[in-house]
Amino acid sequence: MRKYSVFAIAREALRAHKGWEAQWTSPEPRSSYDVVIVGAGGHGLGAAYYLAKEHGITNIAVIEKGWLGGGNTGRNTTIIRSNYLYEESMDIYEHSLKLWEGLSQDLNYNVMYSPRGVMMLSHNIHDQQSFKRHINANRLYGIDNEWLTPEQAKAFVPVLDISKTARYPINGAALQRRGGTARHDAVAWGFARAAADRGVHIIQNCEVTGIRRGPGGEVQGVETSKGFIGAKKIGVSAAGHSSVVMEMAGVRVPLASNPLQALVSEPMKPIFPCVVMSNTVHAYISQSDKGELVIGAGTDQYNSYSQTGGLQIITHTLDAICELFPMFRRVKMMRQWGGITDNTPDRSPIQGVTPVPGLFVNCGWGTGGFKATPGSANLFAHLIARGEPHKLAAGLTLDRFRTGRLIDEAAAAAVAH
Amino acid sequence: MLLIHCPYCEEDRSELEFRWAGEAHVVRPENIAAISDEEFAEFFFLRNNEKGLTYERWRHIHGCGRFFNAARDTVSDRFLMTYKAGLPKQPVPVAEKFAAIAEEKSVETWEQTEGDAR
Amino acid sequence: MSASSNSGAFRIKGAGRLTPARTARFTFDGNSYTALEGDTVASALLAHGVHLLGRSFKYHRPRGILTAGPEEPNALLDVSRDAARRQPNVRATVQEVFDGAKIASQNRWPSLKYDIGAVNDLLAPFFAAGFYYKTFMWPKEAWAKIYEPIIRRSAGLGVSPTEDDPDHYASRYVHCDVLIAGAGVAGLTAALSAAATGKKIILVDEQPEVGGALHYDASTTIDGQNGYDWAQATAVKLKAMPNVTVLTRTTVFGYYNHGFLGLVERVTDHVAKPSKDAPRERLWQVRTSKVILATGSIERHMVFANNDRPGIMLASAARNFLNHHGVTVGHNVGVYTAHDSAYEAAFDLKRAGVSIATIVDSRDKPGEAVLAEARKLGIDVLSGHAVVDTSGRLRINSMTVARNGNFDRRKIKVDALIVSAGWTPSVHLFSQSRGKLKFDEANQRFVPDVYAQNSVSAGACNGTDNLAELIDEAITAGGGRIALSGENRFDWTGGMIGAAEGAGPDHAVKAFVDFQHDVTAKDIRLAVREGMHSIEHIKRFTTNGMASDQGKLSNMHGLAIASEMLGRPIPQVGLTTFRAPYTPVTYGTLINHSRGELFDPARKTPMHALEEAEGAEFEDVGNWKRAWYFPKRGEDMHTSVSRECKTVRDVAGVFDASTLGKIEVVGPDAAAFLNLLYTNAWDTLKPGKCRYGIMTREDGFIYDDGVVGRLAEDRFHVTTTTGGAPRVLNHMEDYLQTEFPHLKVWLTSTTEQWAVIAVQGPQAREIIEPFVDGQDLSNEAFPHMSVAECTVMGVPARLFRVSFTGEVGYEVNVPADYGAAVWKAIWERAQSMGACLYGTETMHILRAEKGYLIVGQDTDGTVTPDDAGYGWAVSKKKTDFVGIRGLKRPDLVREGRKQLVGILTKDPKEVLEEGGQIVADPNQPKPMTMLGHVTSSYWSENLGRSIAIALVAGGRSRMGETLYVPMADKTIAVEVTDMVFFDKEGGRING
Amino acid sequence: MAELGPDIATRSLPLSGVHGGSAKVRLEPAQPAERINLRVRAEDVAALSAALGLDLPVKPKMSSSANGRTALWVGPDEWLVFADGGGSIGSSLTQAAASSGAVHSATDISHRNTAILVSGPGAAATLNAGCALDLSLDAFPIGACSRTLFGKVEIVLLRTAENAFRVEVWRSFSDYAFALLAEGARDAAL
Ligand SMILES: Cc1cc2nc3c(=O)[nH]c(=O)nc-3n(C[C@H](O)[C@H](O)[C@H](O)COP(=O)(O)OP(=O)(O)OC[C@H]3O[C@@H](n4cnc5c(N)ncnc54)[C@H](O)[C@@H]3O)c2cc1C
Ligand SMILES: NC(=O)c1ccc[n+]([C@@H]2O[C@H](COP(=O)([O-])OP(=O)(O)OC[C@H]3O[C@@H](n4cnc5c(N)ncnc54)[C@H](O)[C@@H]3O)[C@@H](O)[C@H]2O)c1
Ligand SMILES: Cc1cc2nc3c(=O)[nH]c(=O)nc-3n(C[C@H](O)[C@H](O)[C@H](O)COP(=O)(O)O)c2cc1C
Ligand SMILES: [Zn+2]
Repeated sequence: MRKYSVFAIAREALRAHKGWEAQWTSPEPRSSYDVVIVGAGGHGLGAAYYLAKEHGITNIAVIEKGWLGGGNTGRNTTIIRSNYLYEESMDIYEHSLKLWEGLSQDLNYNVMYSPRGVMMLSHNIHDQQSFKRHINANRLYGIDNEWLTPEQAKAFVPVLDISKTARYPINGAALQRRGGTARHDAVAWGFARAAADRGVHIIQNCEVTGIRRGPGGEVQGVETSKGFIGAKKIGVSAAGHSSVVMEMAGVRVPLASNPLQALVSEPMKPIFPCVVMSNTVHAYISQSDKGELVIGAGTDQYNSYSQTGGLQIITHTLDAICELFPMFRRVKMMRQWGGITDNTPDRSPIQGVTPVPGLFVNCGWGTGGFKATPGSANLFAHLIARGEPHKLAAGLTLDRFRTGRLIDEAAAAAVAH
Repeated sequence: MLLIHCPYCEEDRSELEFRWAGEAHVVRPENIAAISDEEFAEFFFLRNNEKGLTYERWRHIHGCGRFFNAARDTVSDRFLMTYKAGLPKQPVPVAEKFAAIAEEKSVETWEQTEGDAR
Repeated sequence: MSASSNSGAFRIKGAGRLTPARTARFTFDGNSYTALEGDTVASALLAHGVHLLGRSFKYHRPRGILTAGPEEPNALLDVSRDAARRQPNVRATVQEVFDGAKIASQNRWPSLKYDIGAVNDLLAPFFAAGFYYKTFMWPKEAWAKIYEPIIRRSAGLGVSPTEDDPDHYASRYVHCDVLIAGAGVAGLTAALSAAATGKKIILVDEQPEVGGALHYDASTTIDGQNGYDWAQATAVKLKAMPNVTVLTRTTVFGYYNHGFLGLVERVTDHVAKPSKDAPRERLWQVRTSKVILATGSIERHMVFANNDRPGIMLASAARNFLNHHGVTVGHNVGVYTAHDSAYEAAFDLKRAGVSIATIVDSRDKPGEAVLAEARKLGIDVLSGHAVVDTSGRLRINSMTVARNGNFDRRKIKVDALIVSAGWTPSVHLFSQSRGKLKFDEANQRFVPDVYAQNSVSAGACNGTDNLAELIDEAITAGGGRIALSGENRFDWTGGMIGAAEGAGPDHAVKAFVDFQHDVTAKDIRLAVREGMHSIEHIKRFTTNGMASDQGKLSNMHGLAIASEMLGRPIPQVGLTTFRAPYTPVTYGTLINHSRGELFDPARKTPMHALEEAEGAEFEDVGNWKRAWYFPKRGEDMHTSVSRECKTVRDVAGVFDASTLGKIEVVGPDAAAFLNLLYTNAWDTLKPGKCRYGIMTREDGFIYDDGVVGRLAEDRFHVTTTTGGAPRVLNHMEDYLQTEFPHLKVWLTSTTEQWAVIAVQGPQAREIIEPFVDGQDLSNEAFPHMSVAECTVMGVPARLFRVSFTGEVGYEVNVPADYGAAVWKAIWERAQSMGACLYGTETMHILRAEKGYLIVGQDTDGTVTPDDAGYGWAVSKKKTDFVGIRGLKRPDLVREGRKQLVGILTKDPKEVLEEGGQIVADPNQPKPMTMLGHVTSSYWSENLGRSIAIALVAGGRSRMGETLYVPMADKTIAVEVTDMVFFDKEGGRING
Repeated sequence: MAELGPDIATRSLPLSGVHGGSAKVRLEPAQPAERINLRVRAEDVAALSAALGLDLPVKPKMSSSANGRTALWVGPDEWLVFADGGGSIGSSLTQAAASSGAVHSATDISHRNTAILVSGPGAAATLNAGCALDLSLDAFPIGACSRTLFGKVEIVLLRTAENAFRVEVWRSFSDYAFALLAEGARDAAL
């Protein structure tokens, strides 16, 4: 595939950009593949890419019921960070963050990973205790995360209100400077293009409706809206619908699908330099390179597969945003939307083998799996290729719900995003 | 914001007054102390998470305070009925069921099935 | 034509509905202008011949006014009353002029006329859609350090407000039977019809007055009257009906689940001097049984080369400015259309004395009636022609015309060009309600098909063109029986979507599809070439439809161009999803009252004011404000807390414990119920006694804790943590109602019934004794862990002998209204005896000295009772309690779990950081293996050294071991110890 | 002990001294009242009614009053009962309930709650600033009551007249409730 570069653009500029080739193709499915991945989100496409790149498996189809990147990959607030608490989490998110740092070059696609810093606001002593627990754990693990005084926080984000009279005054903040954002669509497209370039078939508008199993219970392929497609191995990476797809193979996974909403403001000149999150008042916000404030709202309380949710969730979030940044009261919401996240009981993902031979699962990333995209995809590829988890993902198994060895980041009072 | 019929208040009320309380008809084993780890995991963690007709519990927490059950379509978010706690799983009225199925199809635009605006 | 008044040279005498005498003054980019009341900023500026209003996002192209409504993509301005009341990105076509308005253009530097950013226009060949994905990757660090900052600098249109918004916003919940969105002919008719049924109706329109298309459409007669006049008369009639509410300047911005809609009413933005009490905007949250959608349709522009110059606008907009505001958009106006409606604009202009350069119609066969009329009025019509280019730097001065398929071009001088590609039904709200559209092939438009909620569409939004049909449809929608007739002079035909002649597939010209984001036809084609075959990909790759107008004009054109490129019919390409809001809504409105003290209730105890008077500093615990410490003059936190700690142990201290959750558990099965909900046993507890209880969830992890007092056989007074109170009650209710409904027991929250004054310390008994009646306080009669109902200062009280400090302690519970008085009296006496007031910080330290745990600080959701050293509180005898099985799971009974232990720094002066991580070998490489973390850490004045509690893997088997807490700047050696640091024998509590 | 001041503690009310409203709405704290949260099973309702001297309403959203006492249906086995003039000490309501002899729970919440009276032609609109209930006279007639949400706090609402409501609210939420009512009242007067 033609390399993207400023020279290529210059050349194309001279001929009205008529020479660009398709970033990915839309092939007819073959009758069978070595690996079928269900779900063309960042995780699924990435897994296909790394299978091809690092494990030499290229006879792969990524099957997507809608359009690639149209799931949560295309509707998230793009916060990237790795300053989680538990070792299992630090392992995978830091692995991911390291991949983010070179992803544009690796894919030859500018995914606009922008390490502008992710700042989490502390409003009370409990927050402070929890953040310092994270900061110390991160430091001993080799992950950057630092404590800021309110004044330091304000210096970093000048629009922050640090007055003592605020309803929940800010008593400090944790800052991960390497944290930041990336361009969500570019991540899906970049992986799609690089995977397609290595021979991966991306089959869109094709819904997986069943998983066919052989006499020994092993997978044989998937039933789809375009017919049966054989597969030696199947990797399920169908965020939001993971339990629905897994059920097709008779595997129950502990998941709840909930709408999670987000919204953007009208575009404005840059005023907001990084990502700010507050757990106590429930808000997170950044400003995109186009100028909109990108704001993550909460999860609706009920299970749902509709990518929409209640207005009260939005207003609740905006309450908090305007309390932290009172000047934004006159800013306007331009669009709101929702995505379906699948959440595990301990809010940590599940990636591992399943009781069904040949069936692998990557799910439960809930409200926070965008940041994990390259890392999760990379380790999922390893899992599928080798049939056993990479050591960095070894703790994410399904079995933990039987043994009770949960990875409960939420219980440790962190936010998930 | 949903509109929910409370079977105790006998009235439709705003979702604001309610708290969702998980899947309905998950029975706490009588002999809970004696069940296996697998059975416990099943009881405590595994839920159906249906796409389509689901049975779930709600609490009218800022109203009459009662827990009750509901049948809802998780694709359209439409309630098919609600009924009091303690009653066994109720069959969905037939007419409602058809409406739900018809709706499930028409609502698919929200599931980004492209090129399907009819 | 001559300047008719100082309200603008382009104001036409006798035209329009505004009153010449009622003027208002405003400034635009520093120049002062006079407007008429009822002008929008757009009409007022046009009246003065000002067309250049802004610069586009990417190429900084000069832009003017394209529309006369909320769909405006170009004319976005900064409007302010004063420095704090400044609003960016205001649509000039919606904002009404008010006297004193200060208005400025955006996205230009140094000035609107000379904008440096316009070089981007020249560099446009490099800036094709999505170019940034292909470059800026080398060197690796440069993206974040160089490229992105440059890109960001050019982001955005308006400038964000920088001051706190002084305006306020209101909110109203309302219910009705029928909500009607839109008050054009269809909405008004539906309202008349629905109102006749006696139902409760709300009719909403976003414009200042009702009438919709009748604002411009001067050739419609209804009920024998001029349409606009009929509309106003109808509004008056509707408003007089008790069952009807008419809301104007109100936008239905969202149609959500189950008949719930969000409306925003603009209350004062058009008023020169708003009353202080009036909100700027009001949010209406409507729950309705039925919705009638009568939102009309939106005219589309034509897509051709350089179709974006100031002076080019929609035909209906020009007609609106003329017929409603009395303003002409030019003196020599060209028309480019594919639809009959633009002819009517030309006719009206012509009749008003404006010269019409020519009507260029891309169709070979325009509607016959309009052609005939054009001929009659002496207007040239070039059918089968196209406008293939325009010129004029800051304003159009000519259009280039060519016959379709022909290369001969002809320049025609114009000072304005009005365009129409036809009409797009406004199906936004219908789609938001999750309705499904179908494609009307004949008219090339999407119209409502399958409804997902109880709603119905009527009028132009339903694709109904014929007025008589429209009225019938609206009457039916309303459900009433009324008679009404109406007539349009012309029946419109025509329309096209996609790129027009000259901007077709082989042309590299800039033919704008989406103005605000500078998306051109060729950008869309490029996207398809690059493999973006889904309309959703095309949208995101080109950003078509993603600007603040959300594609109201551009979506259909974009779709058609994509469809042509893909060789797939339009319905198979599909539309992108319409989402709320219909037009942007301020956060201020969405949150309305939820700001400042109404953002989140700050809960205060009955003694709060007295504590404040004593100099208390407060901390937030959940919603509560709790006294944190009580510094005396000159004391910092450390000295204050050290003093408090010592005083409590030496004399006594008084502490406000009111925020602790309290639940009254009453009924014959109360003990049986608590047996199931707590890990310990309750039937053995005698009335008059208390016990510390631990609550787990089914999973066996500690959920909450607290002291439970048994007041009578069938009555328990349960306490919970401050933050845990609501969820514990919910958890209990859940089990009571759904798992154990056979139990005769009831729960009532009494947290706020009681003010709780804790008095702790060696002198505690002496302090409270004189106030207490009806209970002997001696150790024998009222030992540690007793509870009694008695009177305190003459009021009924519940007295607990409990201690969270390890000292003799009492918790005096009095009915909350008496809390302040009793507190005051006790404190006066305590103070005279040398006691102190203490806050939560001292409470935390004193309990840590005794090794008492705080749920939520020393435990998180992963700690079992045994981990916490409270294995004794888990009954071995009970056959059931919530958590009994979860506790036995493999990982919960495994060796080496993290356990709570005490840790002491080798250097007694060193105070550990809470959250510090503990390792066995501080010299190991990263990532280190961590054994646990410090959960609580304090300076203990009583012990003269620091103390800490930590969760440590295998902690209880490590007694005496040296471990390390590596910090950023040093490594601190610690020793694992018992958790009780003070009064290990525990004698003081019984003193 | 004379130096301790009065033997009997004086009472301070949560909203003492506040007042507010607008041209169309009057807001005032209600007099202190005695209140219980009453819980009884259906079979014992009659006994409690007799003991309290008023018919406990058994239909949702209904209230009843007699002998200076008012009972609000809050849930199928739950009533909020209040009696005016609860300034005195001791709970006549719990005692009366106890005299029924039936199994029940009567818990004193006289001080947990406080009440705000909202009256005037804009009363319903004032409440609808933060309350999602349909307060039209059809849906919420005189005597109707319900536990519900007002902004971010829970209240029990009772309509005492066409243009008058009683808002029962937990004391620590009463400042919030009053302030939000004041905002609503200001808007309702426009
Ligand atoms: C509003 C919102 C905000 C968020 N904010 C953040 C954030 O700031 N930071 C962060 O790290 N994470 C965030 N997340 C979470 C993050 O978006 C997800 O965890 C992540 O994108 C999941 O990626 P994925 O590739 O696994 O899933 P997806 O991108 O959802 O891909 C799954 C794909 O599977 C397809 N699929 C499903 N069923 C089938 C089937 N039967 N057949 C074929 N295909 C199927 C779907 O159509 C979908 O395209 C947010 C999520 C949302 C909704
Ligand atoms: N001459 C012809 O052949 C012909 C053909 C088609 C239409 N028309 C004319 O077009 C008109 C169609 O009437 P109609 O009533 O269907 O449409 P309309 O455009 O007259 O009215 C729609 C109204 O809805 C309002 N609106 C739209 N979205 C809204 C929202 N979200 N919130 C609040 N208000 C909103 C608009 O402000 C407008 O006033 C008629 O006057 C008809 O004569 C004429
Ligand atoms: C980070 C981010 C930024 C976005 N910015 C915009 C924007 O500027 N304009 C816009 O219309 N939508 C924006 N969107 C929202 C998308 O238009 C769309 O709503 C979202 O991808 C969900 O898809 P759907 O609404 O088609 O279901 C943004 C989405 C994300 C995730
Ligand atoms: Zn109810």
